[in-house]
Amino acid sequence: MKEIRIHARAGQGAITTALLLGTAAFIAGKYALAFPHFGAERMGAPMNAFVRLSEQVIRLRSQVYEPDYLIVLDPSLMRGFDVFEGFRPGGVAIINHHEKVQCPKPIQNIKVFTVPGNDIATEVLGRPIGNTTILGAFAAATNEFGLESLQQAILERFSGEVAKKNAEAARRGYEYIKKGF
Amino acid sequence: MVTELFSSGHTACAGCGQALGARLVVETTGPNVIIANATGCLEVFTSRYPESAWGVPWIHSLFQNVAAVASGIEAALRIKGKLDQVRVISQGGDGATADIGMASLSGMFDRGHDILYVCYDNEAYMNTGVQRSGLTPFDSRTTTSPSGKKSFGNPRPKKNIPEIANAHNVPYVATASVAFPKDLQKKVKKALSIRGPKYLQIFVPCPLGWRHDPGLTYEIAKLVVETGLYPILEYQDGKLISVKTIEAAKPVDEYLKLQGRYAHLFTERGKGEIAKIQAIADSNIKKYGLLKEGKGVREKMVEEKPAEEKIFTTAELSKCDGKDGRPAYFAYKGKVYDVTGSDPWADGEHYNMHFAGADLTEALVEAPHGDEVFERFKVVGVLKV
Amino acid sequence: MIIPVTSKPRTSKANKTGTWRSGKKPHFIQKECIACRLCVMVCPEGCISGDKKRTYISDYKYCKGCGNCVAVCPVADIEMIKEEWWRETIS
Amino acid sequence: MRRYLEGSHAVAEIVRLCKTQVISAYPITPQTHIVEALAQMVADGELNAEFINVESEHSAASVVQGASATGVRTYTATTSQGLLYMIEVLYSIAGLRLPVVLTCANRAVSSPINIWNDHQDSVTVRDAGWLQFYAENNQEACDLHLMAYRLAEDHNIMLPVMVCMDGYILTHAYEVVDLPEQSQVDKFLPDFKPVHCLNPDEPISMGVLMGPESYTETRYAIHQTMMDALNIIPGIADDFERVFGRKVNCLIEKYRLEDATQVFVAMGSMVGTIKEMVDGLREDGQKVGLLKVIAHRPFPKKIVYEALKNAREIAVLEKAISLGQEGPLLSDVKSAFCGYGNQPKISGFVLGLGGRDITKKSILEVHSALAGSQVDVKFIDLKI
Repeated sequence: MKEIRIHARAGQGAITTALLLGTAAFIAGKYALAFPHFGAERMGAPMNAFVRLSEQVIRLRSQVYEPDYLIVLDPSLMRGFDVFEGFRPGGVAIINHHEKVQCPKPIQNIKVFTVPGNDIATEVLGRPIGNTTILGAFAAATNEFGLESLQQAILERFSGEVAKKNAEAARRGYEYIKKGF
Repeated sequence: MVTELFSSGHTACAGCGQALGARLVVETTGPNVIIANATGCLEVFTSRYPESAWGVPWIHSLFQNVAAVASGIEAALRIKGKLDQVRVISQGGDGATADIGMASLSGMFDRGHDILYVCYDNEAYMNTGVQRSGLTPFDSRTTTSPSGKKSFGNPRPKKNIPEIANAHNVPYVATASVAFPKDLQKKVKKALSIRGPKYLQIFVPCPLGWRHDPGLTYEIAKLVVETGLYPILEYQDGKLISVKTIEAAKPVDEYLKLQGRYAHLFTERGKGEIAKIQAIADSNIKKYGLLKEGKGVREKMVEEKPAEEKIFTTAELSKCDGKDGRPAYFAYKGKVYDVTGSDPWADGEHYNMHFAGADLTEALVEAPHGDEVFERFKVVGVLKV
Repeated sequence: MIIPVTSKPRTSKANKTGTWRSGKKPHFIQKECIACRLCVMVCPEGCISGDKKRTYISDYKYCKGCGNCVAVCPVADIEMIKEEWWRETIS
Repeated sequence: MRRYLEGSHAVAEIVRLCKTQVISAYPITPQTHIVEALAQMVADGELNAEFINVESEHSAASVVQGASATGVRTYTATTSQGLLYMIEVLYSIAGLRLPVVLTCANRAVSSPINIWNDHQDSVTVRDAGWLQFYAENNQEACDLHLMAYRLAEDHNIMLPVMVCMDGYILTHAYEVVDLPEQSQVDKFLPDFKPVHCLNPDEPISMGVLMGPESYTETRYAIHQTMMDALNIIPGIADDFERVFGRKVNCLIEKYRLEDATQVFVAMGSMVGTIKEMVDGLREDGQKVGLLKVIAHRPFPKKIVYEALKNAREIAVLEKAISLGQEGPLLSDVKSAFCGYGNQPKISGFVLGLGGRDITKKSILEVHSALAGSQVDVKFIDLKI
């Protein structure tokens, strides 16, 4: 079983990100449990969402304290929070890069990928919402599911032009990792 | 005919105005109705297991949720496609309506359910032993608004539920009194002909709670109207369309003195209080134009006011039959009289024997009264023979 | 296990409330009656019946003796009379 | 069909498949996603139902009561304060033997206000005459709703059913759920045929006044029905398996109990986490097992006794407490042993209140406390 923790601010789509991630894994034939860190947070407050992926039915219901994978949607969160808390050795972190925020130095045995998700999103979607780009990068960096599964999940979740563009944003994130490293 | 929809053998007190009101309502609706009833006297005295006075499907759940239960019934009928055949009535006392059930009533109005809500207003919590409710009138004595050295009873006027109903933009709102059964039944009929939420508030004396002789129920229900204390009104789409006018307003003490709940006012100390109650009646009379000769709403509503000496043909007279809002005129010894708004002439029918729109000169021979009663009515013209 | 929690319609008729009267009952004189039906209308018990003039009666099995029929009668054709209730047949 | 969706939406899909005719609800977190989904289905014409927006939970329960009394299939959902606001209507619905189905998206009770999960709300209304089932996961939540309608409307039961699913933990969790086909649901759940209903052709009076001479019998009948339900449920669960090809537990579930000397007893979503820990402890050579209680009412006392009688130490884990006494489930489990000689050590643990996360560590804390002396109330993860 793999555990994923997503860091974002309320309103930045952490739940949608968790849902898309879980759906992509489901399409790829896995079991997935995605859930938000249930809160009464208003827009802008730091929050988490969690995903578990497994080949078997997932029974564990607690929050994720020792993630195998980290997704940081808003890098400004790293200024006051230790997003790496409990991070497992050998883990993979995908961080939505922002030039003004310096990424903490990777701890030993941890892979950190910074992806200019918002920049790519601005290019593709016309809006700096990097979630789907980051998920594309996640697929490439972890191999938990293929790009096709992710794109299918996106097409199920969104419709019309928005769906197509987000599928493209996912591809760009995927390519960014595959080609860059 | 002994009614089949509201049976004898119920356990209301002798002279119960609520039993009377409920019977009049259900006799008007006929059998194709489902009634939801709030907790209260009416529920208790009609449904002691294994008996029931009801001849129509009837349900009681709780005190404050009758309008919501009725909403569920209406929704069920709607989804079953039966709302065209079956009417829904939600009914309760003044406490269930104006106090504890106010929110659920408001919800029912707000959602636009096709339900007639009937409030039997006996002006206090009678089922629990005469405690004050939001519809208890000013200076009335109840067990929780007693009179005493520092009190004349209930310090507040009645909540104006008809106006609250109107504020919900419901299509029909009316008040009635059991002393005017034909008016009451006409309003039930009219309400049921209109789709959407309707509100009818009926004045129902309670001999036990008001401490009056059971035989005075009718008289008290009449006097409350004749004094102006309980305006009998009818609104459609928020507009006042009719008021029951009074010949000459009777002083309120005629009404108050019959009831023990006001006995504390008939003292030296209480005189000023009776004046305050008179002021409430006067204000009603003015506000709603209750006086027949006054500049009431009724006068405004009647579009074509016939000239004093208008000459009526038989055909013209026959059109003034008192039905469907038309004026009720009849002719007697050449004169045409206006009986519109008179309860014995509701719907243009007089005790099922005489009908407006005709020359009744011959028929008066049968009447129990002489022609002196005609002095009460206005002559609007003469009949051309 | 289902047991009845509902009542059948009109079953209150089993309850003979005429026993509640204490010494007075309405007497329908049947002389002046004009069949206006007001007595029928204002009876809280719904126990007054009749169809033509001078045919109206109260069903003493249920009549509680409130007297509102007397109050409403426009021709004073109903009066309250004393009754010796123990002589009345209730059924 | 296997689908990946939110627990709330999965339940809404089941309510749709059950062809519910009148739905009424008042919004309260975390119940909202269920009724929002249903409102959308009605708006889209996917569900031919009346969706009645009300001004309070009291009225929501009253609307479904009125509708159910008029002979249609009904649904409502709520939680926490909303459920408590409904209480008197809940009793009334059961008293009139109306087969209403309600989802409780379990949440803590004020004060202090807390919108997160525990079981205090539904446990508080356990005496109202409703059958009460607790779901471990969203698949079970779906299956229990199907069972709920079938059981409620069974003419040998005719009682309302409450399906309890943990707020957020299940309602807001996306997971894989196998949703049935319409044809399967139609086969399993026939049209609702009321025993009595409001109908001008047969004008009965419902909700009548009952005096000392007849009230007791109504309580007796409901209690007897609850006891009957314990025998009826397994048969209907067999039906369920025949139609849907999947087993459904409605009373209890035994997990690695065969030779277990130490047994956890719990309800709801924490069962999943405990199962993980049972496996872990078994790997360490500990003879532990788990009894999942699904039916809180009727409480399958005898079955619980049979399942637990060989245990030496029992830990009852609860997200609720009867303040001043102990966890209500602990009392129930203890009562199952009353009258038998071989009393195991039965201890009560209160945890996961107001959404406090139940982790593997919480379960380990319970397990290590089990070796000590018997306790009625031990708070786990307590920070005092």
